[in-house]
Amino acid sequence: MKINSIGKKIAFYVGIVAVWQILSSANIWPNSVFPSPYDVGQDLWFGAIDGTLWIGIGTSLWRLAAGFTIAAIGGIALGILMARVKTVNETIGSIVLGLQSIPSVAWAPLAIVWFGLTDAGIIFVTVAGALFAVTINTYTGVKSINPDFIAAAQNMGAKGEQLVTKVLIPAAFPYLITGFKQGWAFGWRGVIGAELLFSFLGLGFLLNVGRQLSDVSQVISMMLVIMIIGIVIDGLIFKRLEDKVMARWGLR
Amino acid sequence: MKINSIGKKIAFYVGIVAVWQILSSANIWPNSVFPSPYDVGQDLWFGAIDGTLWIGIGTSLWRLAAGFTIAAIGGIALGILMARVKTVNETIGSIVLGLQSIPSVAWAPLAIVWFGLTDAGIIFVTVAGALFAVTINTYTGVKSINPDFIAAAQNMGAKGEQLVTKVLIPAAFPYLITGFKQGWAFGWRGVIGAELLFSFLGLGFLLNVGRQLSDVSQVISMMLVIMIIGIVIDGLIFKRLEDKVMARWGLR
Amino acid sequence: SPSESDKNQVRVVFFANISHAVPIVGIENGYFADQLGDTQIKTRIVDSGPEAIEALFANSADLAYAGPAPFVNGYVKSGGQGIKILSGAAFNGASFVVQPDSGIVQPSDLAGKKIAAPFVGNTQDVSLRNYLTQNGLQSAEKGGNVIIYNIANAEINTIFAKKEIDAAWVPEPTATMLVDNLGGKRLFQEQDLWPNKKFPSVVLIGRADYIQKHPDIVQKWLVANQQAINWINQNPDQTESIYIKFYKIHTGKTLKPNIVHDSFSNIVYSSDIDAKSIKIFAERAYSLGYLGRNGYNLDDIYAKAAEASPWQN
Amino acid sequence: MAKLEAQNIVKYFEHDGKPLKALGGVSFTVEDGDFVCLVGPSGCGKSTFLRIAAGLQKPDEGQILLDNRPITKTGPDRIMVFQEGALFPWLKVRDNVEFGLKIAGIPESERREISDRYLDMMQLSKFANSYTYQLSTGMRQRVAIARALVMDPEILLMDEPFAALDAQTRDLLLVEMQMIWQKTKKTIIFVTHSIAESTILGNKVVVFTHRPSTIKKIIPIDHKRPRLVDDEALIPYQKEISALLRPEVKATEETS
Amino acid sequence: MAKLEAQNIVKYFEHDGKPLKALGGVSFTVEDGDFVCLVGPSGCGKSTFLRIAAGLQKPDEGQILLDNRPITKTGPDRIMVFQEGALFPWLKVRDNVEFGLKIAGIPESERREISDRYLDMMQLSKFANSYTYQLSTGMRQRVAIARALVMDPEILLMDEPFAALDAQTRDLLLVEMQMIWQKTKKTIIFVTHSIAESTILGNKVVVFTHRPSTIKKIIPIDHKRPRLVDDEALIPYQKEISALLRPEVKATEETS
Ligand SMILES: Nc1ncnc2c1ncn2[C@@H]1O[C@H](COP(=O)(O)OP(=O)(O)OP(=O)(O)O)[C@@H](O)[C@H]1O
Ligand SMILES: Nc1ncnc2c1ncn2[C@@H]1O[C@H](COP(=O)(O)OP(=O)(O)OP(=O)(O)O)[C@@H](O)[C@H]1O
Ligand SMILES: [Mg+2]
Ligand SMILES: [Mg+2]
Repeated sequence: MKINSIGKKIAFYVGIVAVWQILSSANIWPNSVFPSPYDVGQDLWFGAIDGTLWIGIGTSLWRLAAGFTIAAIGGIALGILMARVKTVNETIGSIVLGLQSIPSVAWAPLAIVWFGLTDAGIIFVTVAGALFAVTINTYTGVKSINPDFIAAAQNMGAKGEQLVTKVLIPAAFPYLITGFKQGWAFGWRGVIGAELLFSFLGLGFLLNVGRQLSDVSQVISMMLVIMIIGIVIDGLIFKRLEDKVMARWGLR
Repeated sequence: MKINSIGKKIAFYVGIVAVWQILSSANIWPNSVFPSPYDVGQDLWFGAIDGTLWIGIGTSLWRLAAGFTIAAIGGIALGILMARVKTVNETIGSIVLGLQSIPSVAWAPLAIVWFGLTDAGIIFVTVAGALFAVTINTYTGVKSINPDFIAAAQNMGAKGEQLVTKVLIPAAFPYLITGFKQGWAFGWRGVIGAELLFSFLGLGFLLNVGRQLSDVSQVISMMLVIMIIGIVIDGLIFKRLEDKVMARWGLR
Repeated sequence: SPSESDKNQVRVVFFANISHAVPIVGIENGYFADQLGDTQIKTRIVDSGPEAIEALFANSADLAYAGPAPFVNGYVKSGGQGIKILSGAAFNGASFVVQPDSGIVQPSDLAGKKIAAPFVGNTQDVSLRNYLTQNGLQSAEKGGNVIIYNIANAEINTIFAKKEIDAAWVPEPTATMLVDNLGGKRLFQEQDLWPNKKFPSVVLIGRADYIQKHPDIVQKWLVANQQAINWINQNPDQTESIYIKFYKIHTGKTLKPNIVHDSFSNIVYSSDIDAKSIKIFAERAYSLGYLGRNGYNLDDIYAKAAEASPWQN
Repeated sequence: MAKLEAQNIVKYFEHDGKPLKALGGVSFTVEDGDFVCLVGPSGCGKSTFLRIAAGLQKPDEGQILLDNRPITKTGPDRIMVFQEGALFPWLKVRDNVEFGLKIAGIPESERREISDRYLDMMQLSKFANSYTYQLSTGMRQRVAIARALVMDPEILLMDEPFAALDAQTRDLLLVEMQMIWQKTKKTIIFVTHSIAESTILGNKVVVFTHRPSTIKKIIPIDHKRPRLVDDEALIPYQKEISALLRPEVKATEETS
Repeated sequence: MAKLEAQNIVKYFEHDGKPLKALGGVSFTVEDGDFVCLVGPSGCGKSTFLRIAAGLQKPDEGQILLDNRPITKTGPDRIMVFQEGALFPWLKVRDNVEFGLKIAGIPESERREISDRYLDMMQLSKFANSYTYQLSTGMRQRVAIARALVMDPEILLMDEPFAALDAQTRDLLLVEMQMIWQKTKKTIIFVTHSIAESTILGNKVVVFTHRPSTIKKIIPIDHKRPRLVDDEALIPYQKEISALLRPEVKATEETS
């Protein structure tokens, strides 16, 4: 990136904050509807000091991690089964597509009934959000494997578990990563949505607290935190993983 | 599809419903936690008869349509600007990626403060969900246009609005469709999530009613409706559009 | 929208709790309609104080019956400009109910427990959190070991039944339902913790600009409000049956008369405004961090109409 | 009469942050009705020159005069045929051919008449309603030429239009191209990497040096038309161009 | 001694819902240590035959006997070299070569010794730690052959392994292939579409008819080795095969 472009970016962000501050100082809208960046910053600062912010982040991230891990493992297993066993695809496969089109928050009411107001319930919603994206991409990935790869591996004696771990999964890996990326995005939506509805710790809960206290600066500060976590996870984890795999496959 | 495969599918669905009915008849879990398919069917039937179901579907779909239309138009405009004007990309572009990683339900509290408990608030959440997916895909699409296409069009006299409508948009169309598909999925999640939180008409509201009345069969019946609408929109509208464009471009 | 508030109408929100008998009876007996004449009355039932405040802020409602804690919160958040208090409506009617087998007999037993209260910033929520702090406990989101669930009363009922929570700080009739239907133990009534065994639980509040624009409508409403209070105090039995009917229509569920009776007897209906207690709620909310960190002032909480009200003591 | 006059065209590009001088002062004149072929080592800047002439890029120094006025922007008086054709895949063959006419606001019936004529000339009438992916490479290239001709430009700028064609199709188009030129009397600037092609088509062959490029020599080809691929009379010209190019190609290999 | 004996192999495929008879009863015998080349018109079923021999597909009728026992499944005694190599892009060259050994559970040090030997034989030692995309096509094909050889199969099944190579590399590998065969004494079945290749490599050339294919003729090539590309002594064989194939290719064109 050129200096010029970094400069532009900094100028732009400074400009946004400045315009925001000016707009809110102008009192066109009441502070309760349109807080100033100073208010938002203060809210973040207090949250950081009294620990609520860190506890909230930690709770949400642990739920995301747990849900995503289950979804990734389950999604890969289900996707491979669908791709390799015709009957599974013709039966479960058709529901997976349907389930994928259910917004993850829509699972929250059911999760509350089935799991109560527990971490398990929120993790269930996260899994419901992430699972099918991983499944569908794994399925596509395994289906797109050059059949010669599989034939060659079988010819060299690979079967069963070895075929899965040494050929199917690595061969479908570029697709798996797409699935992970989509899955994490949906899972993250699931965590926040479930926390909003369960109102049981986490960033979504803090957002809800802001809402219930009509505290817009808390709402905005939590949105900023959620956004930054999103950018960091996407950029640091998934983007890197993708770049690495793409480089190894010679696609970049 | 072969008869055999259709048969399998039918057998599978009948089997699922049967197992479900047997499980719920066995009374392992109370009916309030695990309703029978009969209960769910009855709930749907009553909803259909007294009209709440149709009103709910209509309301949610109208909000989706309004939000999606705004997001599509805005996203295309923003995406094209980002792709063609360097300064826009270096400034707004970097926020768009961040905003995309905010779950759409997280916008709901803000929307309530800003727009009140109105359709506008829910549509705002829908737009927030769908807009950035359309924007990012449009951007990628316009960036991927063969530069010779643009040079040739300019050489033949195209400029300004004609260049956008006659070249940039059609040339980026395969990407636009991906953007629409992602955007609609996120938008649909936004509608349902916002309705759950606003508790103001629509399918998400009916889901919330089921939740608050601890009426699991209503919850499940609404999830079925949400899922079916998802499948239908995805399969009938976007899949067809995609197939058509792909065929025209000779990609299939 | 501005055009909404110009119309000849009044939009009122309240809860389906029995402590909201005043608006329920006032509407059922036609007091409001009689007073307001051709002014249209639109009512909406909400679940919680925060939702009521949200509705006022969003200009989706003009008047609201809500607890003093949400009122104070809304008042401070709007810089003392958005909403005003018009009248009292009810006192008392909240209890701390514990699971019989939870072993909770004193405050220190609450460590590590799961407790429900309706919605953050709601009157019971403020009382519960204040109670915890005073007894040296801290909630989980602040790093403590007491988990607080802020959820709707109906859901509290459900998860109490499933024994997912150990205790609940809830208004009537939920409190009595937990006791009578689910075998919960009423550890204490909230009024036991207050001086004079009395605290305000429902007040009538309104949007400041609506009150200013329609002093006549507000004045008439206050008259009908008092009529309803008087009638309730004179006809407790009929009030109970009106409430049962209302509850059935609104939620589809039938309440047992004895529950309604027990709940009802825990509540005092009065238009008094207990300024001192409202200040206490404000102090508690502030120390919980609900009112920001930059101080607050309650100098201007009364509407002009309320000050002029003949029922003001 | 000088139709087009390149005056000391210099063009830099940036590579890895360093400037690369692609054109180092290119000057030559194209007369009205000329068929000029440009040849030169790969990467010497032939395409760049065409783009500058089309007004799609700006030179860093110098200018190109068109009818004695400097070129400042692109426009349909100088239509470029791109190496890959640059046909629009979302349009049918006819709509591709009519694209520029539509932009110019010409009414449908007139558009149709014009496109019919050129589709016919290119023997594409049967494929007017096909999409471009349904055509073979040779057919696509003919669509691109038709699309350029309908614009009735004063100058045709063609960038290796035959490079992707199989030998058979190319030989056919080499003859057709000469007939079009003779019929329409257009001024044509034609880039090619095939020396044979340049001698068959051009009445002048302009030889570029390696980067930073200048004009090494301009060779007039005086020979009857239509010239065929195996025309022995062209061999001396081809040998001369070959000899001129050899050191340039070698220099290119050494520097890159 | 018959190493492999194909007995009346018939194979159908489905196309547009209709059955297509690809192999119409293929029978021939491969002796131990034979280098058999299969030639035939495109689409006649040569690859299909190889896959059936590898146990990767099942015939609809007939059977192939390996050491007098019918083949029922795939296995590392018959290693196939695929036309595109089918190297695993997620593994380095060495790991590709060692893949089958790893599957067989051979310990690392031993694996390394074996792979070193074959990488050396294929002149790939320097590239052991490269990924396959970093290799040229010819190098990739040599990795594929090394990967097959490390398995020490009784039979090598090679499906047009040289088709994608440039002439220079191919000529080199043609010689190497003969040396490998002579050194290792393996039985090789080698599919090619190049008649020259088949006569250079094979000690027998099996000519397939068009679909549904049978064996038209088996031609023994008795000639000293190594045979080179321009070996004139092979020309009569090539002419004979050419003559045998011509009507078959024509028939294929007419039916498809
Ligand atoms: N947009 C660009 N950005 C950077 N460098 C460029 C650009 N366009 C061309 N160049 C450089 O300018 C030089 C000339 O390029 P140009 O495409 O004009 O060559 P050419 O003579 O057409 O070559 P060829 O015969 O291979 O098509 C090359 O070194 C190329 O790398
Ligand atoms: N998996 C398959 N499904 C359907 N048809 C197939 C399949 N595999 C092969 N075929 C058909 O069987 C016939 C023989 O194919 P095969 O690949 O064996 O031919 P081949 O002799 O190797 O041809 P080529 O020389 O072109 O590689 C072809 O007509 C092909 O279309
Ligand atoms: Mg070029
Ligand atoms: Mg083959």
